[in-house]
Amino acid sequence: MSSSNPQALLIPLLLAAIGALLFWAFWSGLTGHEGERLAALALERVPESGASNPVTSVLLNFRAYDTLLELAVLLAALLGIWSLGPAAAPYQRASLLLDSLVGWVVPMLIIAGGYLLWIGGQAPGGAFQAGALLGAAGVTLALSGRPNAGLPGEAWLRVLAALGTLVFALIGLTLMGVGLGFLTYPPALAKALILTIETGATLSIGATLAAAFLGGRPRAKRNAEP
Amino acid sequence: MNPLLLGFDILLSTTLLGLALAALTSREPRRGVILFIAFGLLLALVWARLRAPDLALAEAAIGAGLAGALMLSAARRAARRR
Amino acid sequence: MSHEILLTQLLYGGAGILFFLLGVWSFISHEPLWRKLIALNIMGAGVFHVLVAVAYRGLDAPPDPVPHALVLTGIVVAVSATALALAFGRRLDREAPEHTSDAHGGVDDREDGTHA
Amino acid sequence: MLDPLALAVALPLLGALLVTMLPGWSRTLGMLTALATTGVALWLTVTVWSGEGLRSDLGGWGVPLGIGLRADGLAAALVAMANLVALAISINATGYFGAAESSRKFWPLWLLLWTALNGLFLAADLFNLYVMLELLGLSAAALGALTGTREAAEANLRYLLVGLLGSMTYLLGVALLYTAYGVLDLELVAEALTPGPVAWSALALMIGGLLLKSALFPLHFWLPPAHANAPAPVSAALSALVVKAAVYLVLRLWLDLFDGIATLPAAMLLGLLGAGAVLWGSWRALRAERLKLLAAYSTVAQIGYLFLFLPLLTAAPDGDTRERLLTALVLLALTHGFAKAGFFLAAGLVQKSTGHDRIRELGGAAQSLPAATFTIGLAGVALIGLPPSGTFFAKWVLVGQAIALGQWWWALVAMAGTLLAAAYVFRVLARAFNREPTPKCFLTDPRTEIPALLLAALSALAVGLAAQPIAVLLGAGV
Repeated sequence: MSSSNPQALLIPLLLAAIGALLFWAFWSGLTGHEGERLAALALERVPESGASNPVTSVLLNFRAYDTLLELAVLLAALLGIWSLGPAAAPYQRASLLLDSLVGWVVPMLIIAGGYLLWIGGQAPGGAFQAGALLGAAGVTLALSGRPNAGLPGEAWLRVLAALGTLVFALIGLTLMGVGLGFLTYPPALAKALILTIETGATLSIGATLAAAFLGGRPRAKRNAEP
Repeated sequence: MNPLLLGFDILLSTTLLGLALAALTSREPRRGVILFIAFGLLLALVWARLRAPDLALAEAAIGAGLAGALMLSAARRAARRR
Repeated sequence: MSHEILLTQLLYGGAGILFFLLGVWSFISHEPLWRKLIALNIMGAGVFHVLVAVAYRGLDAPPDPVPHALVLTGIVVAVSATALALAFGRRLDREAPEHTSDAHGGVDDREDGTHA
Repeated sequence: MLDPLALAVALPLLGALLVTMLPGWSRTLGMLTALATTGVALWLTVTVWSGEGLRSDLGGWGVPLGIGLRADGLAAALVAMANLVALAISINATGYFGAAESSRKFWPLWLLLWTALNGLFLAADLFNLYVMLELLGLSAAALGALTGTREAAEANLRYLLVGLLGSMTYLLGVALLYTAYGVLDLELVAEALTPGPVAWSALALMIGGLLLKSALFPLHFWLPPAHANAPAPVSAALSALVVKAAVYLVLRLWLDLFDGIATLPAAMLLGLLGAGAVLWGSWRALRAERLKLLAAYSTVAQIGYLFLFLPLLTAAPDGDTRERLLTALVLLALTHGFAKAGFFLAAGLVQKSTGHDRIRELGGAAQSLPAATFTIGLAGVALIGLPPSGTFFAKWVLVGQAIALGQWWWALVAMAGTLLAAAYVFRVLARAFNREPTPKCFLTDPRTEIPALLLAALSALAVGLAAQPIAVLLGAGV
């Protein structure tokens, strides 16, 4: 052992051995010619899903349940962040020049987000990308010195953060109530339902990401009582 | 077999690998995070080449952009403490 | 499946496995939080890279949308976890040993201090 | 057309969202959600118990395109236990957190954790399990840090990071399976899976990732500080339910997905780690200075017992022996769930009323807190495995089958663990009972004591006697 710490040598060796096994497994998995089943089926049934972008079909129809819970994960992270203490100190107010630049960038990001949300049904884009752009708009505002990143006070922020998941879950439960089954969209309504869910999700994702960037409970003095 | 495309693929993969290694071995927080963001952006480019434009958008905006911004503000604090 | 597609999948998928392993190594061997988070994110990127490579069906055929949806979900989950871990880090920084004066700032509900 | 499977996940989620939006109403809305969810869970269990297993295809696409939920006997048994314990914890939390600021933080995260638990037990899709694992890990870490102390934040950050490492590893296993078989439904992958590099790597990655989350010795290092520093109701949930969910998944994958792939030597290795957990966890529990730390180390040991069953299950021929072993395993998991939750709730009360939980200074707790002490005693009966607790029957089967299958060494481990458990439980009780005057009033804080006492009584008395119905449940819907 020339190294001062035998672990420093042992771990890379062990990982290399695991890596060799994984490469072998990956190669034999790829050449096993069984990997086509779900792919072909998913592509074939895209027209029935209410969205012509296959990824949106999978995300918001075939595997909508995963997406619902993924929004719950995002919410859990935000609630956890809030429970750990107040937001970090706000950034310094940007200079006048930068500030006017921010005044341009933020509306552009919001418009681009709206566009991505709308186009997501047919082309690359959708709720997550659109929400990320809204979140980026919030981050830009926070970086230029707005302590709330353009977000509302705590009471409304809570509503905004939970809204997307709530709309999603309520649509799922309503469909179960009318006898179709949880998250089973009737084909005629699929397109409208997906767009509704995506709109709510975009707003929530954007607000959650921006609030997560602030990194703590909103400092606003507004009353949080509903 | 298209040798030009293959060369492009190998070039992209080795650059990605280099960025990953640099980000993982950097001892300086801000440098490490910036390398990580560069890694994420290049990864988005690779995914666009692999016909996954949805993912390229998401990775650039969320994986590199937002996660990067989050870690940068943490790195700023870590650097200030040192 | 043509050899060209298989080669591309192997190249990129193999790179993904490599990112995963490098991430694991870095996660185990480095203590600072920011290094662990970069390691976890690169591990995640490695797994996603494998899935994107598997979904690839050549330049002329549409790729498999299912792994793409999984990766999109994974990206959002990863950023959520990163944000939460950083908030933990900030919480610990706030009470770093050198600032003992505000050691209890923001601690408003100690276990034994709950109200009826 | 109500679907109990979807409702068991959707109701707590809906509750979490409402509580997030209306924090002022969190206690009322939270309790209503807890009652409704438990009701659905019991309905689900009774349905499975009385006949067929449940299965539903969300989105109506069917497998492999959509995601399925299913409940067989094993899932239903754990759902019933988890929801009863969660209800008791909720009642306790209404008193523990009161209407204070911390109550607003607790309820939404707690209901999200509950969503993840039910989702995990009922999931039938490998990727959906990943999402559930992350939801569980994030909400559990955030809840564990609610005490606001530095130790809690540190311990739970480590728990969060270790959990993320585990779930990423699990996900790579899923990616490999998808590469080879192109489906994600558990049953479909299980049908297609053949021995080979893919199966072995996926087994190692998925089980390895989950072992990290189930804190199997020597990967348990994160558990004691995280569980001992959390608020008492959260400690109860973490020890009784969250770790158990990871163990359940190991079992589910081992028996359903990797049946025929997982070999006896691999099972022996896990059994050996389980034996290490039993001995090391019990020993550390005996040496612990604080009541909650004792309980946390005792969890490490009890998780170990569950893994002792794996080599026996793998070696046992299909049929009667296997069913008996599985029943015993579930009995042990259920008993520990009830007992440890009751123990932690009682320990929380001791800590709240005496201001500390140092075992050395517990003197006279029996006089000031008779119901809490009685709870700890009853839970102790279950942890040791005295009759008629479920643990007694489970260990009986474990010892008997270990000898019958020629793996007698597990029997020695179980016996040594039992002796150590007796020692650490009596150490607490001896301290608690060392003062003379008789108590004036049995109950001091009914909202904590009644749920805790009921849980402990269930663990010590009812679960063991219910072995027969549990066996029927496990046989149902397979």
